[in-house]
Amino acid sequence: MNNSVLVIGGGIAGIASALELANCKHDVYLIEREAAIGGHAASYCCKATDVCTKCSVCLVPQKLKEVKTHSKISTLTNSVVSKVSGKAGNFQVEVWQKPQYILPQRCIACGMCFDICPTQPKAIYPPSPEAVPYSYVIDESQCLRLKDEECNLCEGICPTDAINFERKPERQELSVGTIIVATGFDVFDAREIGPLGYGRFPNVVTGLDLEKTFSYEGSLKLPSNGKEPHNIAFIQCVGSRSESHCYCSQVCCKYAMRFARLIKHQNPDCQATIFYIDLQTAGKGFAEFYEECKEAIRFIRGVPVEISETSLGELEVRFENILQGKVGRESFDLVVLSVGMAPRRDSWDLARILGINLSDDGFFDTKEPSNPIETNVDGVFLAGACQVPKDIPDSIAHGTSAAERAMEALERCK
Amino acid sequence: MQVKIGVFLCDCGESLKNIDFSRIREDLQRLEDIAFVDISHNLCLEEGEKAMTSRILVENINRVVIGACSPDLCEHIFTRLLEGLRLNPHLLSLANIREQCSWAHEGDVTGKALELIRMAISKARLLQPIEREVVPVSKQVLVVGGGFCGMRSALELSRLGIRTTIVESELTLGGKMEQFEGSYGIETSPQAILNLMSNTIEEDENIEVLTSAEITSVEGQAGNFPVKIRRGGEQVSQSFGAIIFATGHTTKTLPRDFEPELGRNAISQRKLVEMLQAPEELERRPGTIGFVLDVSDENSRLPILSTLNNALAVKERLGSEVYVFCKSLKVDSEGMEKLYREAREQGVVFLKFEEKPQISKEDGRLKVEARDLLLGEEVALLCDFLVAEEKVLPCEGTEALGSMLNMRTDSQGFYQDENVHLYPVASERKGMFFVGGCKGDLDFARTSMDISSATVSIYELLSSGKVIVEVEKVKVEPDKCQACLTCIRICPHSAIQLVRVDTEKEVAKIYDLACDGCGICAAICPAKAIRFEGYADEQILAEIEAIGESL
Amino acid sequence: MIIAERKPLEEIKNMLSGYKEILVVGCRTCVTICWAGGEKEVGILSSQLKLASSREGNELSILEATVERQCEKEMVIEELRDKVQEVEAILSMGCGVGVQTIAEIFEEKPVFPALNTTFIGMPEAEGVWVEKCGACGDCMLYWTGGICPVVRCAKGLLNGPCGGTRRGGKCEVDPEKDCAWVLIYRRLEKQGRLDLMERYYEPKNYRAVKRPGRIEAATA
Amino acid sequence: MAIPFREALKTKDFIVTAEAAPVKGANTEKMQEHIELLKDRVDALNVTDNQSSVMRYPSLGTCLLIKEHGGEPILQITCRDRNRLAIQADLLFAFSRGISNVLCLTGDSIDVGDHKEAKPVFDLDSVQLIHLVHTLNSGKDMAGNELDGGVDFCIGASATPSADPIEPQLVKFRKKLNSGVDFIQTQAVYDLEELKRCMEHAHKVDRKVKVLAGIVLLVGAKMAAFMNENVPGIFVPEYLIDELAQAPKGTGLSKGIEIAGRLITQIREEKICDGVHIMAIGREERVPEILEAAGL
Amino acid sequence: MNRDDSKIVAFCCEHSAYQAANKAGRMRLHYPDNVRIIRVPCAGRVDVQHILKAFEKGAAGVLVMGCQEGACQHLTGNTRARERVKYTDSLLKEVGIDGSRVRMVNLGPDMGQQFVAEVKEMAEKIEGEMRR
Repeated sequence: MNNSVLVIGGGIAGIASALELANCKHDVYLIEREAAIGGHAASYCCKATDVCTKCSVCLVPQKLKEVKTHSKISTLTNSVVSKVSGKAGNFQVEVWQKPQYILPQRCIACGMCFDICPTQPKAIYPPSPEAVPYSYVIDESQCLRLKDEECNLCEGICPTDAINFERKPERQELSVGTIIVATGFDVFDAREIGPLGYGRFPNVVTGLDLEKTFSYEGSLKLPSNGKEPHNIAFIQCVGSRSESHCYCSQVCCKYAMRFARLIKHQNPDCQATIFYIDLQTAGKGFAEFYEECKEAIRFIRGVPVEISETSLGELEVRFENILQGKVGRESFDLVVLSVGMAPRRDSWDLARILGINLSDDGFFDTKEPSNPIETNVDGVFLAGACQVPKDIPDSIAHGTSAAERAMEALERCK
Repeated sequence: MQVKIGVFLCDCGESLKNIDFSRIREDLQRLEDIAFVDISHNLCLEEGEKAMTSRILVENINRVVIGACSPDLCEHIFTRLLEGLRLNPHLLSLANIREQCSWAHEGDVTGKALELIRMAISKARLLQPIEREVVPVSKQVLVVGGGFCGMRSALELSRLGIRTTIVESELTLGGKMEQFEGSYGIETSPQAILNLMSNTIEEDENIEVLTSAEITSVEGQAGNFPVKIRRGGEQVSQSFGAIIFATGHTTKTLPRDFEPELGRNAISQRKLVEMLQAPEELERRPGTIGFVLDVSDENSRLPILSTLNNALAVKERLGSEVYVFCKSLKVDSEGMEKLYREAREQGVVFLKFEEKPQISKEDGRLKVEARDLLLGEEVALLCDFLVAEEKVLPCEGTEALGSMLNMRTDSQGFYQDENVHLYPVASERKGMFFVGGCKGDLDFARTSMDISSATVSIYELLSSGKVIVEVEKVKVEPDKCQACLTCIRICPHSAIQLVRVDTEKEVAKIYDLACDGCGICAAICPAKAIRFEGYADEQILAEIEAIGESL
Repeated sequence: MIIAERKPLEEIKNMLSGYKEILVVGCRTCVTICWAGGEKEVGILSSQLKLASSREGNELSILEATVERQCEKEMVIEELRDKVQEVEAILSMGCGVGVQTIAEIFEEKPVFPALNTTFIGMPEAEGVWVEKCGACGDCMLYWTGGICPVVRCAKGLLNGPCGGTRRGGKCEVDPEKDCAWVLIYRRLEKQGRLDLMERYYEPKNYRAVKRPGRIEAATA
Repeated sequence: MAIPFREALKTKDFIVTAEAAPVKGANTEKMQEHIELLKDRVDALNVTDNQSSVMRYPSLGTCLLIKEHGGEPILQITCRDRNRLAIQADLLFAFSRGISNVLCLTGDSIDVGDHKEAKPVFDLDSVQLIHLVHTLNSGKDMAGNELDGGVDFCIGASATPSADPIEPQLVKFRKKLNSGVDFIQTQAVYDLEELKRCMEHAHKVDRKVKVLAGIVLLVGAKMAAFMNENVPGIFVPEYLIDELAQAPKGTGLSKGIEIAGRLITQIREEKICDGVHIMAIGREERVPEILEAAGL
Repeated sequence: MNRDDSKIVAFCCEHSAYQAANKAGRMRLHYPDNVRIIRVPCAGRVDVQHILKAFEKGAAGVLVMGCQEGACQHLTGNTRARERVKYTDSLLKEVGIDGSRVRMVNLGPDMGQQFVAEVKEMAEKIEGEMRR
């Protein structure tokens, strides 16, 4: 009987699980596919105007730090689970870790490698400011050395011998008592809806793009010419509540309103319009915020069907205005597609490895509707948006509850 | 004890080129109490740590000052290192000369780096150790409210081996459960679930149930809340390590939102459920049933959830025409979109309005008039029964209990302040948790997440029967304290109480376990009687003093 | 408790003009509790004085001290004996009594008041204090339902409200304040003791305390 | 030569007094004009005492002028500016000069006046003042000493019919009546229902007491609104304010006179109370017109 | 510190502003180097006296930087800080230090850009007033 727990996925939900378990004296292996933990949430931005609008993004750095400094959590980045055997109380897990050309535990992020890297754009570059671990990253497609060319400048200059191109993929055998799956979601790819012009028109962006822009630039400019936007449209339910994605992504209405509010706050004479089917205004303290939004933001009940670029470079949105019951056209200089959450493309592989079911939406399925955590496999639990879409606080709550179930399961196995 | 400071500087692999470390060393060596100034290239790596370790041991210094990268990257490493050396980790003082100096500015910043390190040194001189101590905590948990959430919480805690006492004001457990029509798609009816739970609770020796009882006072702090419980005539007192509040919510049809007031054919969800449970008692099958939503409150998920479930049940058992008038459909919880589509497939018609619908009587039936946005035209509908929307409201007594516990409620009057750091179940007071309806409208999935979150947090706090706390990190100096109650009134975590110290004098005392270390009290105390080790006045002032002491 | 508030810095500066070395003395009792003259306020005022003086180009040297009770000679002497030697003037942040106690003890040094002693009162909310007692020496609270008309009525009337009462039972002088007599009426009404309102009350005996007041407790 | 006010109270079935407001300064000409104008048209002239705490020519002095002109003065005494010694002395002096009517008031608060820094005295309150006058009438001073030459004042007190809440005011009103007063002069009334209620209360305690309704001359909607805002104890109903507002420009005052006349007439015809006290603040010269408007 | 070099003291809440400053550094967003950051556990820890002392020591400006309103780790710390800053500003006016040389700033932990903007604003303000 093994008391340690495997958490697959280092996003906010997985982190929440890992922390709870570790604080309850369980050894935790946190497996992260990327080079840094934190998942989507870590790349989001605080959406406070001069007051907090409860986006909860500020909860993330705290937790990341706790994970990093927690003695009972061992984090494996750049790693994936390849095989799982055994049963509740005693799983055998095979984990493959990509070659660690840069050892996170040795990289001190001094940046010398970056300065010396000859390629353009640089093949070795700093991680995002919030990244945990905070160590440099190699773009394998760019790196001359990995293209078998003669170059080991970075290796040579690295003051801590963190860089080593001889390293090979590493295989690890872990034995754990229970498994928590917290692999999160993929952001819906707006290209799938051609008429909306994402990818074709520079000034058609997604909610995720906004997150990154605000996180780095702190304010919003037109991608096309770097000027202040004056008239912005948000289009809701892009990749949600459709035949192919038959669920509400739960976050889009909230983040759209928060962004609209934030943009209005930074630039009061900027028009903001939200096109929606139904507004999801439930949730603690959201009623007041919605009321406040109604004053600053234009809400149009309508589903845009097409976006085209006018000769002036403006974006013309064609939509069915349900209020007037007719098709309307309006021009904007920026259109934000409030993209929803989609199941991860690779979720099927993991489902197979673990033997758990997928719901018909493609998310991981639970044993019964009334129970959002337990899967059909005893000892395997779900946390966060890999089950159904969730916002940050819900993911944390879900992760925490998953930890509780995992512990309960361990108790039972004793 | 004579202060003896060791200074370690890290040039981050000689990458911080705009700082002249040797010049800084020269300057620092001239200062008092400085045992040595070392320059390392990689303090945060094993080799760096090794070097530090031997240096500290040889020179046996009692304060460590480090000029390196941001504390969020390295502080924990050094803290551990000091602990390993039996040196109190609070005797450590950091200067962030990378992120907040070298990287933040162009050109030579040796001067600023030096200042930052000097600030750290002046602070280090005044640092005092903070000891750790094991405090025992009661492993008994109080659950207030014996509805679904209360029962579930108790059961889950029991499964983790934690004993609970459920205090329920009603005669029996179950709260509002039997009022619900089963969620569509879930076979087991709420009644069945309730019975199942009640039975398990009865058999569970970890769970004690006190019905028709209520708590009259709560004293103390996390780990030990002495609680007075009134039951019938007598009053019992018991100490609990933590408290879960599951006092639930209440639903009400507000007359101002719904004329004509409930009557023969304007009915509540509850009444509808009764009809559904005993269709045979209806004199005739209702031809049309309407639901009205979003007139009193656009902030809840429960009304639409019960509406969809009941609408489907109506289709199934009565086969009536069903119309749902609403503004915005709340589908942002698990399975709702599917339920909504299911309802549409079963022939439930959804009409969306912007302006509140008009309701009037017409030959014994109720007429609902609204402008439907989807059709874009006025619709008038005659219903045999019109199911009124029920607003989700805080239970009666929520406020009273809240003020007794010194807890703030949110703008809707529910428990839990609207602060993201409290989500999902924490309260401003350590050891007290809110689950379910008492902190606002919640769907099933979120409720069950609440419950397990609370459970695990409590397990974390109490399971070992003891907690290790830093002793008197924030401390009231009794001889200075004038018991003016200022700190007690303003502490956001209610971690301060008035106590009698061995002298007769009453003074404020800060409870280490409940204290969250914000220092608001230390800043506001008019007698300057509160000391926050690590951020004490003299320490902060020392840092300020050191500013500008350039080369 | 005695309530006081700090004088404007301008006034304090004028009092002190010409003095270079000053001892700022707080008191740990009433004025600490009413946020007027505790250790914290001493620090704040000292900083302000230093800032002000240095901007005017004449550096002050300021010593700080806080006495347990400025109205106790022993405590004052104990705390200040040495420090006083180092300064030219003393700035007391105690109530009027404190100022005089210090002045009495260190007769050779000028002592200045940094506070205005305002009234005897209690905290109403965080940082808010209200007057409750006028120390008239002839307490009548027992027949006014525990509400003092002498200080809480702007005119100190003893036989009921004046004609100036504003709508809603507010005071003629300050619409923010309640008319004491309306409060008294409501309180007595609650207690079913309105008959007390009907009684005629003789003019007050203003000699109840012979000013300056002095009380000699019967010593055992 | 006017008949003593005390007689008037007994004999006349409708009493009319007017307010004489002392000037600021030593030039008494204007006052004397007013006195001449009014002394024979009303039963008594009632002289304010540093009204609304604004320092003026003394009440006592003005009463003497009225006497000299052959009028019947009522001396107003407030407790604001004098302690019990000063008040008694003034009363003795007043009586010695033939001033035998006194209206006992608390006095407005210092804060509303033009000497805001002054020390408010309020050694006594109005009820105690009434008692004091009785004491003097009985030939003794407050300390119980015999007086060489006693006094015999006709005593008046004030009432505020339109206070909110009214109960505490009524308590005080009863106290005044119980202390024994010859007449009551009310604060300005416009709502006669309030006045009636006030009368009932008065008669519950003392059937004989005479009540004079205070009539303040309205000079325009603005002034009326201002009084509602700023003059405690006065309440001008909306309909009157509207009536004033609708009056053509420049006719506000005459409208006010008309209203005053109307009120007085109604009071007299319905026998609501025993008389009126006209306060034509600063417009004393118009009082005759009010009287005419009232058919007096 | 000597008067001619105008220092800015920034009290930074370790949960928010301090992180923001780090982010600024990591993004190599350069800002005036006369800022001295003092790390505090919560803006609510910052006392009137600390701010005054900073000016006493010659600081030309003080920034109290905490979490966004409604997102304070300790619920009320940042709003109390705001009130204290207001009060301190009045105290400073009394001694003739005018023009809001002390400011309350609310930041999220990821607001590197805003941190820099705030610091620059204060620095420029001071420079401007010094020149006059």
